[in-house]
Amino acid sequence: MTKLPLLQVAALRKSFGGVVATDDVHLDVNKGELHAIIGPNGAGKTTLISQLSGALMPDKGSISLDGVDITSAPAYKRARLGITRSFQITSLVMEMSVLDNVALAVQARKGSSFRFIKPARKIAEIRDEAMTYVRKLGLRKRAHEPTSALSHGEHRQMEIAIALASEAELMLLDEPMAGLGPEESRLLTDFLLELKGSRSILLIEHDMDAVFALADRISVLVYGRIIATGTPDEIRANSDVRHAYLGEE
Amino acid sequence: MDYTLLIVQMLNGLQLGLLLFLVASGLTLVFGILDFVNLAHGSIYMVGAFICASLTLWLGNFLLAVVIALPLTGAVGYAIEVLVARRLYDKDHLDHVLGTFGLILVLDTLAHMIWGPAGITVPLPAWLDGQVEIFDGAVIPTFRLLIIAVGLAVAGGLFWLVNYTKLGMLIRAGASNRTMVAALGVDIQTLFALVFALGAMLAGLAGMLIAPITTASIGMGGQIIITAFVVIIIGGIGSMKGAFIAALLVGVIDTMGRSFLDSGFALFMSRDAAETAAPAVSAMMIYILMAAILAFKPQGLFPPKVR
Amino acid sequence: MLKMNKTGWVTLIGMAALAILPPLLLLNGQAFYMDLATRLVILAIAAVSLNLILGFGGLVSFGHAAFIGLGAYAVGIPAYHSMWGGFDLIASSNGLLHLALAVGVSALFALITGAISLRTKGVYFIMITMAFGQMAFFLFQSLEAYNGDDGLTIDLRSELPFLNLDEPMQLYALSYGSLVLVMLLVRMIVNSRFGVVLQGSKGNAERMVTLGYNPYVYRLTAYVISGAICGYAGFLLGNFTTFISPDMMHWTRSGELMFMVILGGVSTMFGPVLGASIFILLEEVLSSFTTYWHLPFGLMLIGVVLFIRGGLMGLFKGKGE
Amino acid sequence: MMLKISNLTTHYGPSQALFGLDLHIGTGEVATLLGRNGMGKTTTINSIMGIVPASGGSITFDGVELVGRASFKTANLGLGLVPEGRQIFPNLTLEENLIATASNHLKQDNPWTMDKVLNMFPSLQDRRKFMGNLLSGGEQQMLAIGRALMTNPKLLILDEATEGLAPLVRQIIWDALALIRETGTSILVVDKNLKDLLRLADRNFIIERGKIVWSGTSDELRADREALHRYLGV
Amino acid sequence: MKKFWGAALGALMVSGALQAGEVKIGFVSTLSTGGAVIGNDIKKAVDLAMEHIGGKMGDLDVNLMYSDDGFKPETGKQVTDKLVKQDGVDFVAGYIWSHVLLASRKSALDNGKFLISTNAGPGPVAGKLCNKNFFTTSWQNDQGPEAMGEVLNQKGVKSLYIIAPNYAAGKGMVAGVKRTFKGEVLGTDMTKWPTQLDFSAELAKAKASGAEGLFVFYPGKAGGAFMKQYQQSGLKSSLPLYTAFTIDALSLPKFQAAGFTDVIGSQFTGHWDPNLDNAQNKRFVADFKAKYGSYPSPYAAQSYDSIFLIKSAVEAVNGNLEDKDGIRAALEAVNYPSVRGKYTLNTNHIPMQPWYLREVVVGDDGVWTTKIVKTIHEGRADNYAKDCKM
Repeated sequence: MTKLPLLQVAALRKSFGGVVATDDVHLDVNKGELHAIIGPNGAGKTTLISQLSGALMPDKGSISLDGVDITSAPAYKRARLGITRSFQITSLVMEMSVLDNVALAVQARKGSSFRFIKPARKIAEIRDEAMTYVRKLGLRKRAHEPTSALSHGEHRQMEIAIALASEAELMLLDEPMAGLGPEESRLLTDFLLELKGSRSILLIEHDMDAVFALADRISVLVYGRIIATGTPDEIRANSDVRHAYLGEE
Repeated sequence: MDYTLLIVQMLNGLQLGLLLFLVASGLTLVFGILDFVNLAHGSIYMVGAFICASLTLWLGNFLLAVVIALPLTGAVGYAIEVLVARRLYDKDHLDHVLGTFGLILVLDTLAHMIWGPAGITVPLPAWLDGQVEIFDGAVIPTFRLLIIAVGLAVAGGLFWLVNYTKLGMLIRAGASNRTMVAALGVDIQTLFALVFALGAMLAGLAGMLIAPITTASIGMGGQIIITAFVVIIIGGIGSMKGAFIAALLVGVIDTMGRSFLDSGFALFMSRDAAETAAPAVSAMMIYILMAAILAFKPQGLFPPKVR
Repeated sequence: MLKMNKTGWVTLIGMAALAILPPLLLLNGQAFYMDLATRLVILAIAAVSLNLILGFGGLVSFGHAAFIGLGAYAVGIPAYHSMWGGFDLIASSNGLLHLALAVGVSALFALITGAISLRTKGVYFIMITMAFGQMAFFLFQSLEAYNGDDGLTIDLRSELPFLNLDEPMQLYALSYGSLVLVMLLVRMIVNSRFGVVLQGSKGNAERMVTLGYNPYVYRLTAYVISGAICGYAGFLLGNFTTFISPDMMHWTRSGELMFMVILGGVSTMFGPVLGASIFILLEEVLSSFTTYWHLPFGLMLIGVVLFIRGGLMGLFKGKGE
Repeated sequence: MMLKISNLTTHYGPSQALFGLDLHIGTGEVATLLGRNGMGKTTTINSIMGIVPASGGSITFDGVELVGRASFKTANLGLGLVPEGRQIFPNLTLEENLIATASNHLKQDNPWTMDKVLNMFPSLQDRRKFMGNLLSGGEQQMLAIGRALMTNPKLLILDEATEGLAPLVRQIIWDALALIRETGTSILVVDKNLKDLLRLADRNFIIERGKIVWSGTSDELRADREALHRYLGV
Repeated sequence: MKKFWGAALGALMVSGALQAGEVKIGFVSTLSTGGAVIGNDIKKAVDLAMEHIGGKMGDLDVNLMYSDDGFKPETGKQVTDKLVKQDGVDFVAGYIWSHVLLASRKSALDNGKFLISTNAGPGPVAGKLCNKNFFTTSWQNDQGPEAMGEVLNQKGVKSLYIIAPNYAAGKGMVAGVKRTFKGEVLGTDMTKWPTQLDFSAELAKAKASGAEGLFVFYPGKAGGAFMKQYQQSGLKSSLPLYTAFTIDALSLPKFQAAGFTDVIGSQFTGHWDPNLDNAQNKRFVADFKAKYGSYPSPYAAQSYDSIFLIKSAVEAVNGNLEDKDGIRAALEAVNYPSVRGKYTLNTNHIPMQPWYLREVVVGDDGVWTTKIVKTIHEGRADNYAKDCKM
């Protein structure tokens, strides 16, 4: 595994009114690394992801991707530069079919979408590729159903399929296991394990089993600050973490 | 510059602005807490004017008529809430616009059927029908001063209601998080209906106050509603303070445009051309203002903190 | 035999009826019904154009009537000058010039107002588009040169190659043909790569952004296309009525266009046409019964909003469509 | 039994979240609802409060059926909610947050007042005029508890009572809950800090995929290593 | 929808059949919106006229069809189209508003129908756009204010301020008074029509201008609103008011109900008055009052006249409605009993008739009405006749 940092975050700060959501966050994700962020609800994890993806602009600090400063780039530009995110609360185009949703991600990197003539659903190049991702996540049978008809678990799978289809270098996954049953969680964990190494992933997750099984490194976010970063074993052993997060005295 | 005229026109602008505020405050209240776009708000303004006008002719006393017409208009608002508006809250803004567009047609036609097309001229008691000389040469009708006074009083009253009463707190709380308000034991549906009725009363009051000046007439609602929307959009939807400031801004700008634009234009074009161009530009002025403000502040001057 | 679903059949039958019945009526000496059908078809074009952004883009434009007015004045002003002199630059009865002006000016107006309006969202967008519509309304209302709000009566129609618009049948043929073409055009756009991005942005703009699309430019493009088509409808309307007034741009007209789209069914191909048809016919039938026809009309509007989800086309939709 | 839930089912649209849940709390008792994220804890609470309509089963409170009852009517029977994420009214001051929804529908003796609440949480004293959104997480949580107490409930329901709070603040909350218990108010609490919870609780319920899979006293739970590991990952 | 067309087709076949022995008159007026104040008064007068002629013109039955223009030019044009194309009327009459008339005239005239305006008289239809089949029973818009300009000159008014609505008739009225008034016009305000009803800014400007007189034109309900505000602003002594078509039998009852005594004594110009002494007028006013309980307005009088004018033409050709030239000649002859007495038509079909100065008085029955103060002139051509090439 190479140790080149793909994403570098320095001194990131964001506050809402008087509440500081992220405070002086330093973080990096190496190429091919799976970096997990854990922390209690309200610690600022989603706010952090939103700042990385460009949905929120930080008050202070800097973000760079592959050495390019993207601190103030709009979200769609970051996506084109190679960052994609999945959402904690499922965020899909509910009116469209499963395949359409994934195809949109494929289409996004296949040249301009200012094409008005040819029906999008008849472009084999896009549809076939989208279908491979749909299949990969086990949604082959539901490919042509409207997204709104799918279950919560299937929606989570779609989120992953879309993240994959965008072929982004860096995937920001915000609680992909949320609301999944143990069986589904394990399937997803296995899938991510398989994926490991080929993509850089920043993972936010509550499911500790999954986190400790998957992560190369873990950062612990509490009260908007990163209190520790290290390998799973280091984190397990860290008394600060146990004290602040796992609730032990 | 004729300062007497300037001051008189400022007062006229203030009066128009405060009247707009009465209509806009109800609108922004209803939108702020119910997230409901009510195009028919102007029709309630008209209904208030008609009820008050009829009562004035019947009772022979304008002030008494206003006192009775206010709760009646509130009741009309309550009925509209229960019969139509309540069923629309869950739908999107597009449906609100269309549904209340239909409501305008219904209310205006009903008013036409009940009161006829002629409109009603509303007589004022003698002491309100005169003029007041504010200072040398600056004379304005007593009744317009009364409108200014009532407008300021209502603005103050609303400020007090929203900021210092329990109802006001509930209104603000409801605007930010209805579910939680209900979960803490407040009958949100009744609260909504009350707010709607209050909004109706405010619009009705505006109608009652304008009727002695312009007569109560069908179609008067359609004219004010768009201006009122411009006001709350400029002010930031849901913001009472924004509605107040924007209403005064629109009132003053509109009046000033009608007053001085022609002489202003006459400085660089012929008198005739100026007199032709001025009405055009003054009619568009508030829309230009609104577009300009939204271009820089897409949420209006005072966007509400929540939502 | 072509395999078609229910909505397909409704579309086919509806469009066939519009193709056959009005000419039949004209041949029977019922010129008025031909007029009615012409107005209907032209407004249907405007409704289809609105549906492109409202139905497929989720952009509730409350100022769309302005484009109709702009298109109509693009016919009226050159025609006026070619009749009464003055302003030689555009004085012309050349229909192709009128057409280019109608589409060009509408597109430009859409580009400028859209660029500002699309910065806002939700009810702000509804209201700012309405404000721009009202601005156009007041502008033309005060253009003394073109009779202000009295409107402009033009004594000639656009001169087009191969067509004589003074002939009701030919004008109808042009309008009907245009409607068919516009419907096909909108269908093509909606199904294209551009179209799926537009629809995706309606469904979930946040998601589209994370995929690397900038919804703003797609929406603006759609807004311009829609405005241009609507301006074209105005071009036809100006030629049809030969009377052009700022009233065509009043906010209530924009409301009526919206109603047509919703009544017929948003994001369907035939919905806006069906909505326009019902609207025009209802207006005609109700107003012939009573001066107070706005009362039942208003009640019906409320009823549609409350009870008919997805418009009338929704009634024909089978499961899974 | 003060609160009795039997065979409760709840759906979000087509997907089911609760699958026949049973739970009960006696007068004056403190009960916990434990389980991993996404198992249905918040859904259970929202179903009790009528925020999410239950699709089947029964919830009774002092014998009154709550299923199908409007949210505010349920609250007025004496259920006080401290919701997940606190949901303080951001545009109201701390004081206003307390006053706005205050009530005493059950005419309880010795009702909660603003002073009492502020005495219990002294750190709120000098924040009285602060807007809700300017308060820290801990202050918001204390305020949320105070706000619920001001409705003078017989049963206080806390969803994630101490989530994301610093240990010191947590302790204040636990102390306050103990104090509230003293007044005879029943409590249903959801939290992840097992140690503190178990000290407080009379009865514990573990939820797994929309069903109660384990229930018992704190001592029983402490002893049941397997349940702890299997359901709570501890 | 198919069903509708089918049904419509069937119905049309029946109604389309020629019905002999009938003269069809389409009457376009404003029956909805605030403009219906005038429209309803007109309808009353026309109904009364129909009663007076017993529903017959010569041997022919009269089939009178009212249409509502909704106070909008576009709607006016649409209903005119319908009357002409579907209902196949022989005469189109009515039209209160100049802009509605301008929008609609082509629909009627292009189809060879006779068009008789009973109120609107914008400049173009008297000049550039005059037509052999266009007639009016009223006047050309500018004529009332032209007469008022002369009154002002006679009174020695040296300076004037003008406020009028910004539409065709308003502009005509302003042009009219400016044409004959010899003093200085210190300012002109054109207000939004028909939406603006609050004139505070304009009144303040008028007062500040220091003019000796104020001329306004506000027909219908706007007139009432204006008068009310003029009174409230207390300008009566310092800035006397001169009006055209602002005070009439429609607004007076409202003023009386509201106890607005300031209006008594106001002067304005007109070509007709309920007190005019001729048999036709006496019958019209008496029956109108008896039937509807109010004085008729000038709008009513002109419209009442239109039915008798058409009747005279239909009888002149012995009911042969195909004889267009005969009908036209008869219309040009103005051979009918008008409530205003005898008058003639100019070459552009605009009446040449006396204009009077009128004043608001309390009638013998206690009802507020008007009387004639003096005759301003005995009949003149309008300003646009020279542009008319027929």
